[in-house]
Amino acid sequence: MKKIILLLLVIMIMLPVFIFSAKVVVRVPQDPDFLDPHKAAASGTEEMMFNVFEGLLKADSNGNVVPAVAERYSVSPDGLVYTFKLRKGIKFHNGALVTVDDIIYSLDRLRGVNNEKPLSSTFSSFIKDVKATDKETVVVSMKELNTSFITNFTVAIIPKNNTDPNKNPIGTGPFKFKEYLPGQRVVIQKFNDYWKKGVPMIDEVEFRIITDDQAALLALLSGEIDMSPRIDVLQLDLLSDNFQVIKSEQNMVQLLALNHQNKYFSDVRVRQAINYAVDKDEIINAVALGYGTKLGSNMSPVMKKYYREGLEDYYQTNVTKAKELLRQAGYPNGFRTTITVPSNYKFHVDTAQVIVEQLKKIGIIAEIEQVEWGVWLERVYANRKYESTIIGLTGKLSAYDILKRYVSDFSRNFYNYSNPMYDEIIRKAVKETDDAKATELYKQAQDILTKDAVAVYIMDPNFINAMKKEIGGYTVYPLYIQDMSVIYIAK
Amino acid sequence: MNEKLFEIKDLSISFRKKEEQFFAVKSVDFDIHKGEIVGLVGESGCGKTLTGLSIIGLTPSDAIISGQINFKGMNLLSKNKEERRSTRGKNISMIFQEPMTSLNPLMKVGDQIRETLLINMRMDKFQAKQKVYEIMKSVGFADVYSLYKKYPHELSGGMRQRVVICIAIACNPDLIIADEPTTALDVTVQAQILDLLKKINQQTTSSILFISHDFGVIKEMCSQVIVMYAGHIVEKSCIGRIFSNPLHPYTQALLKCIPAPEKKGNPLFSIKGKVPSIYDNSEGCPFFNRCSFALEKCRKELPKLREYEPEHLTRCFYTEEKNGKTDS
Amino acid sequence: MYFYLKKGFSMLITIIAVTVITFVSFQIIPGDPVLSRLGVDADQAQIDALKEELNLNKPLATRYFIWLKGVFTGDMGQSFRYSVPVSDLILNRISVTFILALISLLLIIFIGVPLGIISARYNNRIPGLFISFISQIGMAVPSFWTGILLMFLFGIVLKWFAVSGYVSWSENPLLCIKSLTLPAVSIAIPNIATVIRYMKNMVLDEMKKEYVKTAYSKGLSTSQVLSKHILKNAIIPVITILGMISATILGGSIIIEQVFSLPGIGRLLINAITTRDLPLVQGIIVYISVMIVIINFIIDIFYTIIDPRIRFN
Amino acid sequence: MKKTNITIGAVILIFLLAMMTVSIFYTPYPVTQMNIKERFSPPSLKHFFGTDNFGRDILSRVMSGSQTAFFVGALAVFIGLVFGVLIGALSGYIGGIFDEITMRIMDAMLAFPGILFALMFVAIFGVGIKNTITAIGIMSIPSFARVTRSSYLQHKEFEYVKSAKAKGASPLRIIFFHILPNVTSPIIVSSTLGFARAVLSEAGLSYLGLGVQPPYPSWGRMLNESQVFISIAPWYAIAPGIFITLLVLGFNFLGDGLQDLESLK
Repeated sequence: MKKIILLLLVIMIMLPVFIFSAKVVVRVPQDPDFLDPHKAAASGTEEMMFNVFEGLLKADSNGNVVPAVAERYSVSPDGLVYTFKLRKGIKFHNGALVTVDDIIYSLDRLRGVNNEKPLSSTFSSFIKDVKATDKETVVVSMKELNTSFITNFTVAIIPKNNTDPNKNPIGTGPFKFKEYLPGQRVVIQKFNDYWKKGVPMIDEVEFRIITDDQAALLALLSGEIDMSPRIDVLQLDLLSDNFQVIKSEQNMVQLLALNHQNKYFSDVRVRQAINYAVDKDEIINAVALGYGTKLGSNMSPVMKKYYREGLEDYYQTNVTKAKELLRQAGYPNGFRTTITVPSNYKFHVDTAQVIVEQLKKIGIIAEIEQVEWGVWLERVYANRKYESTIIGLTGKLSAYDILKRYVSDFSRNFYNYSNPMYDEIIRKAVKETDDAKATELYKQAQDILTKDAVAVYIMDPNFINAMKKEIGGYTVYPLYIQDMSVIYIAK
Repeated sequence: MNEKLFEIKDLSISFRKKEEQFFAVKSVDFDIHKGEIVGLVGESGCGKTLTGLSIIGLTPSDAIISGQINFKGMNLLSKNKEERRSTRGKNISMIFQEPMTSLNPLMKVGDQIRETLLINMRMDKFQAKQKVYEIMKSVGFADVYSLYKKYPHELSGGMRQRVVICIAIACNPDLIIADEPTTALDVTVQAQILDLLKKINQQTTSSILFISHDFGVIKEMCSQVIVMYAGHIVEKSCIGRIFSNPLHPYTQALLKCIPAPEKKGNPLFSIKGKVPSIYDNSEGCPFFNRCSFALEKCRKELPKLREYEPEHLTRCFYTEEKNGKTDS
Repeated sequence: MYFYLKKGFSMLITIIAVTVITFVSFQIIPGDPVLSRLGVDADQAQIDALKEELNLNKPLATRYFIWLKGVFTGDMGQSFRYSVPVSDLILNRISVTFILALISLLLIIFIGVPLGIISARYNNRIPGLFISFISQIGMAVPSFWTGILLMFLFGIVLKWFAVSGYVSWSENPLLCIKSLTLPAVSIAIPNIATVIRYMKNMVLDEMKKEYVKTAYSKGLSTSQVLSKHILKNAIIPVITILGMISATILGGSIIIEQVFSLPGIGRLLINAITTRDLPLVQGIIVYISVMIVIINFIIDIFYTIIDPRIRFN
Repeated sequence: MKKTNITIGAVILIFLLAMMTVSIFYTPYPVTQMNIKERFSPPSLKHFFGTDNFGRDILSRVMSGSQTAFFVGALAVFIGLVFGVLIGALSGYIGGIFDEITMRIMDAMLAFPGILFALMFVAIFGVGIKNTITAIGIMSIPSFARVTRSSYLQHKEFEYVKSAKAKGASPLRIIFFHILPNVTSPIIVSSTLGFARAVLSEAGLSYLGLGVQPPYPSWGRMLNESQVFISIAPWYAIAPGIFITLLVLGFNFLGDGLQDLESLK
């Protein structure tokens, strides 16, 4: 008799393990900066929390914005008033229904009302006011026209009564927050009352924080993790066949940025000479093993609508022409310069090593200076104290957000590029309500960047995601995010 | 004389240095009888300690030992390591000169005594402990129970030597080799230790090989005396005769060195020169260059050990001539 | 007792000195903690909000004293990078480094000491020479290289051990030890070599001592003399170098955690330095120094247990 | 036994020194020359130690890596030696409060894991060969200071010092002209062992990516880079490891040999 009871007990204990709880473990390279969506800025955080928070609108895999918390929306002819209809029956993770007050609270929190500090300067400078006309409609009026502002409505809507949005984040997304162990993992669970039915198809997602690429590979090989996005391309041939690899452009622009205030790089001929000297195909083969799309300007082909074709071969590699240009610019036997590179991005460090070899051919002796990420952000990105650098700019939904970086008065124009003509085109584009005209203006902007050789636009390094064979449904976004709601585990 | 316990025959101990052999002890013979206290005397470096160590089998590993050490008829030198080890502690034990360092500083003194019993006797820990208390009382310790738990550094030199003695007599061995047991102690304690040793010898049947450089101590303790010089036995005799009629010049010189009340006031006699080192292999009598009666003969030849009186032998040409024993 | 106070006090001064130096130096070095947290797309408003939150705008001196006051009340302030109390971060990571250090310390003692004795006993004979030769190599091999080779051999080729990842003690103690064996071995090897050499020399010294003769005269065999008498006396000087070794173990574990990507204090510190997370760096320094003081304290206690002479003076 | 240590040590070091000097003028392939087609080719006659992930010849990189190892080791030991001996001599000779304070600092530095100190130093003053050398140099000061102090304490009591004092020599003269020449042997021994430690620390720092930066080749960094490809190119990880061990072994043997000699004197 006793034995039977014992047996029963054992089975009871073992049971939960057998109920198949579909769980996927995804590797992420670093910790989230904030769980509070309005304070978070790091792309690494958006990559995870895209599954937890939703804005009035939401990005889809083609880079457009689609309704989410809002069921539908309309824009006034003069583009100054946005009206959003609240989706009926949509709930927060804590079960409470989403109300218009929550929407107003979220948007006001960002633009900073009644002398509270704003959390987003774009919101505070563009939005005049936000009010609810009735229980289901919210109207947002703008101070001035900005055709690309619509993409900002993807910002998260959070409940008004949440005392600590950073400690326990609550949103309306397909997954709800479960736990965060600093330096180790972020775990999110399926939200059963998600407004879009049939989604998500898995019960739990663990974002395991593994900073070291090599450790991530080993964890993948040993089966401890199921998916490793942005795997180091050189590790691909280490994967056996029970893994699948998904490759595609990721709307990232890797470029060799030249500081236009530097005495050499202020001369367009020097910049063009460098463009002729840098052999982008060799870099793509050496560093990305061919998994990269050559670029000509600061736009990736993923942005189909805005991408200007044919610019990638504007500067066919030509050493003699490059030397000729250098001679004209007054540096017949080249000069010395440094390439400052963030040490934690091996991809950019390797690219720098290849470029150093290529520049040697035209007499330019470039020295690599590796600096920590924090130092790069401060010295190069914020204070612009550098000669040349290599960085990858993550993709954005709107062409304006991508191209506004070169406008002379833009706070983060670390190239120190100022071209009134360029500024004029961008300003007109953002005011242009006719979509076709706006697209044409953005294309002209790309032409200027290429002809003026503002920088050396190398490639859109392919986004490579290695995962176990049985994981299905993965969709690539032109954004730095992992949409886990479409993932399922095939048996 | 009761039964002969030890018979040392032609014992030689040598060391090899760069293919040459150097003798520290040269063909030594003597006997130790049951219950007897034999004195082995000579200046330091004459091989007396080495002789003692060879009996108990603790000579340094590179020493080459020849000759016989017969203990109850069995030659210890022919025994293997294991058998030799079984005699140590049970049949032969040793007391060393330096009480300060001859006890393990990290072990209670009681335990160090008990260890001998546990190794050699079939006793469990408790029985052994009681025996240790007994032994400690027998050597004159008062509060043995608290003393048992004390560590060596908590005791005085004299008390530590008493502990070493307890260790030596624990299995009441046939022979206790005492290598200058009192040299490191001050005079008052010295006397107590000597009385203790005498008491032990009388109460138990253990005989003692008493090694010392001090004739005064030897006089008090021993019944037989052997004088060694540079590895040789130069004179052997019972206690009485050696003091009344010392034959060998070296023995005479040693006796003069003993400070005595009547010699008060005049300078102490000391022998000129120093003991020859083990590495000088010159033939002839080793005492030659320090001997005031040295003859030409002494330079080349080594005199033989001859008996001049019952149980009184010496090795000296001058004595031979003086007593007309000049057979070839 | 006075002896410990003096030692503890001097360690305290050094800790404070080190933290002052770090505090000041963190001001002058390049790299801004706020930027390194928020990244490239940070909005100026968010930067200002975070600066405010981390009260970076207060003058240097006040920030240091707030921190120092915090240390004594156990609140080490919030990490710039994780906005989580520094002590929580450290406490859940310190178990890895501590267990790792403990295992390697045990390995060092239980392999180093016996081998040291054996190499002393068979000095200048085959086993002795062999052990000293191996220990000579052991000292020369960089610990992270051993780590890589062990990981390759046992992890990838033979698949006996998990290649990376750490199972916490609370989840499953056995698996935890298993996941730390290879790292612990790679840290231990150079230190085992040192212990062997020290132990050998100490045993040889003790063998010349008088009390060994007394022991032999009692009829003890060589192995009995070694284990009952010489071991305890020879181990005392070895214990003192264990104090020094524990510092190298902590140092070694910083690199080994990188090789095996273990979530220990070492990696936390490296990340903290690269992201200019000042409170976290300070916190870790204090914890490591406290750990060292504790280890030295334990060693002193060990000392008094083994050597009664010290107990009395 | 005494002589063998020195000979083994000397032989290894001479071999490595020779390799190092050769590598200054000639390496089988230019150190930075990439050749993607020959990526990860195993050791062969063409590439004695095989090639790395950029197809660069590992033997040439290891050979030029020896320059960094020797260079960093020598300078670091030099810094440690100069300051260590100075501090050790002064505190040994003067004693008193000065001695008490410096020794407290030295003990604290010794108790603190060396790598941790170097890490902090490099983080504060930036990575690169200059700072790596200074960091490791400072780390080796305590061991020199200790050795010098103990020999000064000993020699202070000797006759020749008393007679020098009698001649009215100033303390500085005594320290440097009288005592120093007599205490060189323990210092030499600790500098050989110091060199070994310096090489190991440089390799450690470079492994963490904080030591010597490209274009200077470094064995530690090669090890770090090789670890990723260990399953497809294990030889990449083996070559630099062997050379670090060899160099450290050479110095350890030399150090032990000198120590035996010195204890004989």
